[in-house]
Amino acid sequence: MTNGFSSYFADPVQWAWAGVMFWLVLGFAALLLQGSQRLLTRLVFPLGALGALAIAGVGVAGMLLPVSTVVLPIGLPDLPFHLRLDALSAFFMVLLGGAAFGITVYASGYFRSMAAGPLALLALWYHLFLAGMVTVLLADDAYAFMVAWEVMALSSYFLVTTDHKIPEIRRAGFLYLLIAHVGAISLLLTFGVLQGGHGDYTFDTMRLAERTPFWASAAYLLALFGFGAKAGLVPMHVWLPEAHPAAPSPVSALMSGVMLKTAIYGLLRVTFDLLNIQIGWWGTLALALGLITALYGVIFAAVQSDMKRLLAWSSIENIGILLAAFGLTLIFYTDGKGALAALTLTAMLYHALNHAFFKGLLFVGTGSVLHATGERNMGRLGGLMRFMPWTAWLTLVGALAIAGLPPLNGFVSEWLLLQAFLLTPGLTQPYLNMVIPVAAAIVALAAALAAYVMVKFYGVVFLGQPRDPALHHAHEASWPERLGMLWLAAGCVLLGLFPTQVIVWLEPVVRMLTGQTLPSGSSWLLLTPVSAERASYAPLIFFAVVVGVLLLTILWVRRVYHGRVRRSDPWDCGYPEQDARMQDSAEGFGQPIRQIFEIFMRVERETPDPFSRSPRYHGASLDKLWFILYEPIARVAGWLSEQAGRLQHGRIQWYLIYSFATLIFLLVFTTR
Amino acid sequence: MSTGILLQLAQTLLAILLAPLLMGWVNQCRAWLQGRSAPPITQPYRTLKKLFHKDAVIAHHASPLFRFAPYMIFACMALAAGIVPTIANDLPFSPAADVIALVGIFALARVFLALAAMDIGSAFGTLGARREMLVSFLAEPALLMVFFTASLISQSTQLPIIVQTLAHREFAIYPSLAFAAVAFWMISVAENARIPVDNPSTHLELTMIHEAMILEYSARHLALIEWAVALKLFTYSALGVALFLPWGIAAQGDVAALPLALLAMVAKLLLGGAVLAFLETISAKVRLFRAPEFLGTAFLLAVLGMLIHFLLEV
Amino acid sequence: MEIYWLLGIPLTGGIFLALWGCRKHAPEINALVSFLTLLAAALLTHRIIDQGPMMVGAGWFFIDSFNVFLVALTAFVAFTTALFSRPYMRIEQEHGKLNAQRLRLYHSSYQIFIAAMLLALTTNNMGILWVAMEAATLATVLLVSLYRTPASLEAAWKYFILCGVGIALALFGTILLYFAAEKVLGSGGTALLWTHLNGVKAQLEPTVLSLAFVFLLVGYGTKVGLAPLHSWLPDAHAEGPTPVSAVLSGLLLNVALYAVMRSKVLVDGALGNDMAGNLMMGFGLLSVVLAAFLIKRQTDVKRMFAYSSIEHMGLITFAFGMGGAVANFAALLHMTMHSLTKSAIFFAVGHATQKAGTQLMDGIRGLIKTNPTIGWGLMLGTVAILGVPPFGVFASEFLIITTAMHEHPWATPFLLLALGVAFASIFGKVQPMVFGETELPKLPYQPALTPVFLHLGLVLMLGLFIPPYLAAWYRQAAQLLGG
Amino acid sequence: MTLTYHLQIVNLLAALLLLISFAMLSQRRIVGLVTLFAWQGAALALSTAIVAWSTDQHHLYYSAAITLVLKVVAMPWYFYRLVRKLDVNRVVEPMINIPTTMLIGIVLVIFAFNLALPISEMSGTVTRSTLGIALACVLLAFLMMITRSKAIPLVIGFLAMENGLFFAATSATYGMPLVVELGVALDVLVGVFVLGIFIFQIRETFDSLDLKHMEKLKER
Repeated sequence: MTNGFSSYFADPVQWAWAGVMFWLVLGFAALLLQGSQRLLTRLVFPLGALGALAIAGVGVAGMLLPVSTVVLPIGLPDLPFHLRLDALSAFFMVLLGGAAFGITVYASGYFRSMAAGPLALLALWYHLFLAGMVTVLLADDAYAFMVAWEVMALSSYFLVTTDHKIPEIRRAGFLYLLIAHVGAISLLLTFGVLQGGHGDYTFDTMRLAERTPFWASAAYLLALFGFGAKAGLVPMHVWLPEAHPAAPSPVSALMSGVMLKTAIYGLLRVTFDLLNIQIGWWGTLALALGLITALYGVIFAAVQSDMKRLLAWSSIENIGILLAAFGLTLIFYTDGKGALAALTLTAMLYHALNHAFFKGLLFVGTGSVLHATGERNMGRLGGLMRFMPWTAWLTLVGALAIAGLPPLNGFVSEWLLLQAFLLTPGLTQPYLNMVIPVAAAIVALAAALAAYVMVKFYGVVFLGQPRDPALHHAHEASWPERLGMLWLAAGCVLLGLFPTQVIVWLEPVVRMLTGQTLPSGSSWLLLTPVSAERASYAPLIFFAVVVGVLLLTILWVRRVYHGRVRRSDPWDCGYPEQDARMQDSAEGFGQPIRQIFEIFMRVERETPDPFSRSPRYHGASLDKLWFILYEPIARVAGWLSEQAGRLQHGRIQWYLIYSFATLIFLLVFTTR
Repeated sequence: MSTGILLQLAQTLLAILLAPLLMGWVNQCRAWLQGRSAPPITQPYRTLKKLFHKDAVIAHHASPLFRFAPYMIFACMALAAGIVPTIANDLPFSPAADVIALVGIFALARVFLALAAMDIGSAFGTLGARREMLVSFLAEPALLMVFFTASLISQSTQLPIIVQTLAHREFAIYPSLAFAAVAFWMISVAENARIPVDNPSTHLELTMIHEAMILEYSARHLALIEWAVALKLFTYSALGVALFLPWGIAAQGDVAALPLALLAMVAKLLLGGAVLAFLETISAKVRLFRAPEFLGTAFLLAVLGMLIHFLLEV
Repeated sequence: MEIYWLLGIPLTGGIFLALWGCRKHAPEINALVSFLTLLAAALLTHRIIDQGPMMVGAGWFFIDSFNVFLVALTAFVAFTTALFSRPYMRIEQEHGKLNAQRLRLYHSSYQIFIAAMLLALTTNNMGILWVAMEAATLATVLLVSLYRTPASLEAAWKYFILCGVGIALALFGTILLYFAAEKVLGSGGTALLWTHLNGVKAQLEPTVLSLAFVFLLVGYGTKVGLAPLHSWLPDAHAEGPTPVSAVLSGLLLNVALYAVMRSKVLVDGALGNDMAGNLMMGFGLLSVVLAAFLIKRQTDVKRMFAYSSIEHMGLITFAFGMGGAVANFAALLHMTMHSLTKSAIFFAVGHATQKAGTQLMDGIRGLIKTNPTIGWGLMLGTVAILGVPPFGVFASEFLIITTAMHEHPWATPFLLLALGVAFASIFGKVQPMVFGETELPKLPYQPALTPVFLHLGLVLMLGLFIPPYLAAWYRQAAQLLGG
Repeated sequence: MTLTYHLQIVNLLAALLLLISFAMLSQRRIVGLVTLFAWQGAALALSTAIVAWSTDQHHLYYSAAITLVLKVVAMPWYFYRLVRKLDVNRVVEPMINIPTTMLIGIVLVIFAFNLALPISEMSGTVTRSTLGIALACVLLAFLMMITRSKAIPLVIGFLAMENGLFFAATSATYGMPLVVELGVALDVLVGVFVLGIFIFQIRETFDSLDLKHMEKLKER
């Protein structure tokens, strides 16, 4: 308590910390409310949602107000927790709060079917998770950062393993925590490089420290590895498609929508804020990794048949796009093109914000489907649009947004990013000029494939005929769930329609990191990141015109058309016994992609022979990296431990020989 | 400004009204080339009229999305037609959406069509949707690359400015545009479901792509979609014209040049339609799994165009 | 004054229990004695914090902040272990694994063991230090072989021989130390007093001291369980009764390391180079890596955690080897955290194995279902020992690793590798024990889990907040060690 | 110049100790080992006494006495009893054959001398070269422990090592402080008792003293 209670709660950072404390208290209160399921769902989670809203509000304030810091009375003796709220943290807090509000409101409806005991525990971890993420954003010294970082990982692990009776889920959780921990150690090493020695771990001293390019690069690479492991960067991505689907849907939404962004935040923080120099090849590396990740993710998303797994892979794709944007920013920045760096960074932040909303929306949407049908495998879903229209239409918004279609938000960030790519001729290194158009092509390809994936996802799950008779009893989501989805969908639409305002609002962050801002748009309507004649986009007009034409057409058709409608069976190609199971399955929809990109996968297919009485088809496209990277590592470790095991031989004479040899060796070694 | 808005409306309406005519013209050329007696050039209008008078037949479990989609698609195409400069070059609306947005519009329409196709849940709709998306995920980035080449030359992604640069600056030869042009041709063939990727006049379920998607549509919905298809063809042609032979288009505020520009436009479109018909007649439809190769080539050509631009023109 | 209480109480307690220990209330007496010891330790600690380092009993005892903190820790863990062993050993007796005689032996040697450790910590005489260490070894040998099963006998035998040999080498080291000292301090009693040696360490003969340190390191290092001298440790920890495993892992290793550090201070002073530090870093790294890979192939839960003790001791030794204020601080912190956490884990494991009737991990499943408190105790303890915040073990690992990265980057790949492997192995084995389904019935009795959560609570607290006086205390100690 | 005589005698005894260590290394029978051990103790006690007399350090007399009682009388007697009781007095084949062991032993002795040389140079005591011998004895005993696979020889090796240490303590540095020596002696005593208990337990559990039965605890 450096500044006594009197001046507490004066700055935004202290409000933010108050929010964190509120969540912590709420979590432990939930533990006490074990008895009453009603209170948990109807009181605790709504309160948590309010907390999220408050955090978002604080973030908005923090973007405008000057940087504020506070030193907490907890932490290590020489190193109490330092918290700091600057524009960057504030932005990510808005992202977190905004998405978490919708998701938590949704959760308050989603968890009503859960027993009180486990639910109380879940509520504890849930709010710890939220608190941890906010603290990561606020931390201003390495220790606080790492503590928050690992609390986040640990609580999310316990959330992932909520349903720990199922071995696959246990395996997923284990893989998740393991990779998270290895990443965390590498972050420790990063801070070890960054620290000024003599145990001063505050970010302030790190900012001031001078470093040689070698050590700066070491820190950057370690950070890239550490944060990449958390963000699901190829090849550290293997945990993500396992862990995200395993968690309860709201948690999946939080993890995909928000938690991954904390890794992006960390990367920005270390690279642009803590490191005193940046080097060009860092950007190229990040760009390359990002593009690989994006393509890899979207390809695998296209061949999934489990809907949550599909979304998880698509998260990997989006992380890839974010990292590519990050790399491009770095390239521009180190090349002295501040303005272009600002543009790219804007695109990146914008995309991060968008992804939080639409990925959250999609995951909670699948959650409702899961509740209504108890089915995650798309091969047994279908036609849900007629049974749960709310979920269906709201999810449609998310699907269109993530597919990058105008006038929704996904398109805006992609548009900005492509604009940035178009500006690369300004660069000085010629080889980059050559390479980057190809990069743009890959981004475009990934975006187009995302559309493919989303058509598959939405079409198979919500459209067509129910592939399983049980689906006819699917029920609509409860009203808090709808409310949550509505919030997220509204976010997608508004972020899509008012980019100019959002970008102006983003300025402090961009200025803080790149020292420059975009030329402020000539009009509030027209989005002109560079200049009016260079490029412009006005989603509002766009939207207005589409709607206008739409209405005109409808009116006109009403006028000229009599409007008689007959219902009948669909065209069956002269083959009357067509039933719902003859629709294209999820595997079928992914098949062309699988055929084109087979090199990335190990395909396991089990096709029935034409005469079998009970024909069954099984197909899976597995991640090849797992087999060519991770299994060898495991094998080597196993071999090493076997060798180590031989030392523990069991015969005492051998042990005596060890001591003897050690003694002799040391004697020889020291007396020389 | 007011003239601008007038022009904008005029152009858009013109496009909407003339689009079926272009379709008819292409069909007629094809008929001639194949030695058939051609249907009248206004046949498409008749078809539309007929369709508008039929009763709509809709599958039992069609969802609202199915009935909503045709309007959406039509609206998107109208919007696209509004962006592409045909006769005049100053369109007050064009700042609202540049070439990237244009690609976005096409994608929007496509996604709605695919979703509508999957909505019925008959085996064919989904099949068509899948094939359509397969074609598009290669065609779309390729198209984007073509636009990038053009906009790298003209330092802008605004169509009017691109056209202005290409048409009214001093004449220069851009080798990159040659590649882009070939790529664009292949893309537009694919996007408009023409031979060799798809056959607009087939009704053999197993080979068709576009037709499979609209199999369930009838009457007004079908009419709107057909019209939208015609509009799409028109827009693509106009795009090709605007990008690769823009000369003769009226410059900003130059109202006097409009009639000439109109003539030039009509001439170019007639020519383009004839060429399209010719190429369709001499080539055969490829197997479906050749389509990705075809489009991959287009994609590579487009990227190559960009690289060429960096090599030779920077 | 307190010092005599501190040593006297457990000693008399031990003798008393040896004579009348077969009574019904022996466990309670045991706990009571430990509690009194704790009181004495508290008083002593209070005194030291007040008045700073001091000599007691004509210089026979020397207490500074370094050893007083270990004294407090030892007394505390000894007390909680006694609390834990009260129900635990009862149940063992009911299961017929022990009879009253053995229980008597257990209690008395437990107290004597504690007394020996406290003596080793507080004495000022390097010779007495050696004697006390040997005594502690002897006492624990009896404890390890308590069950008289072939396995426990074998373990105890190896323990005795290996540690006996090791400690003999340590004696040789002590003799060499004396040999070097008497030329400066003259022969007679004072020449082995650490305080005197510390006063004149600069004048001591370097060659002799380097030789002496080798012997002391190998000798006491055997008891610390540094690879490759660790071979006895997993057997002894796995086969003894669980309370004994807890105190062995939690306390005895610390005391041995304490002896090493006392010698290191002298040697550093005499040599003026960091030969000692380098040796310790080498041993530490080797232990960490070797232990990590050995953990991977364990099937017996206690054995696994024994190896994890080796790993952590290696980490601490490495940190001490690096030296410097931060590293020493971290090492001391890690000592504390490791003792508390590891003993807590052993408590939980003890109940789990008792319930499952086996120490094989395949036999232990779904603790969270059969007994949530044990399950969460084990899970949280494991998470803590693996160095996941907000638990205190992370605090010290944080300092150690970051310092290592800054001072000796070459070492960090090994640390990264070892910690990663250890995490994968331990967590991968513990998770199915805690989570998942099981057919095992619920626990018939209420386990004594207060110690577990007491320890974990402390570890959690120290991870987030270290009280100022405690911190000051650590700092003083770190400085004594040449920070 | 009487001192030199003492010096010579002590050196002689030191050589004797070394000789006995070698003998132990080569001794196959357990009883023989015990006898040799007793002789070693005797030599040790004698040398201690002489050092005490020559440099009149009185407390060394006590140490000498303790040594005499413990290592010449008590323990050998105890071991004889044990061997008779358990009837394990047969030929014990060491794991490495004798000649090899001897060779290694010689190498060790040379090593020990080289190690001790610089130190004994600076030694202020009358008996300067003994440190090397003590070290040699320790290492030889260690070697013997390594080569024997039975329980009792192992223990005797252990005690022989202790002898070496004690010799170093007395002759190289005129004895440690009395308290320490008492403590050491006490520990040795207790240790031997514990060992006795052990050996009985091992005997009754494995009904053999062959350590080959005690290799169950290992990584498999």
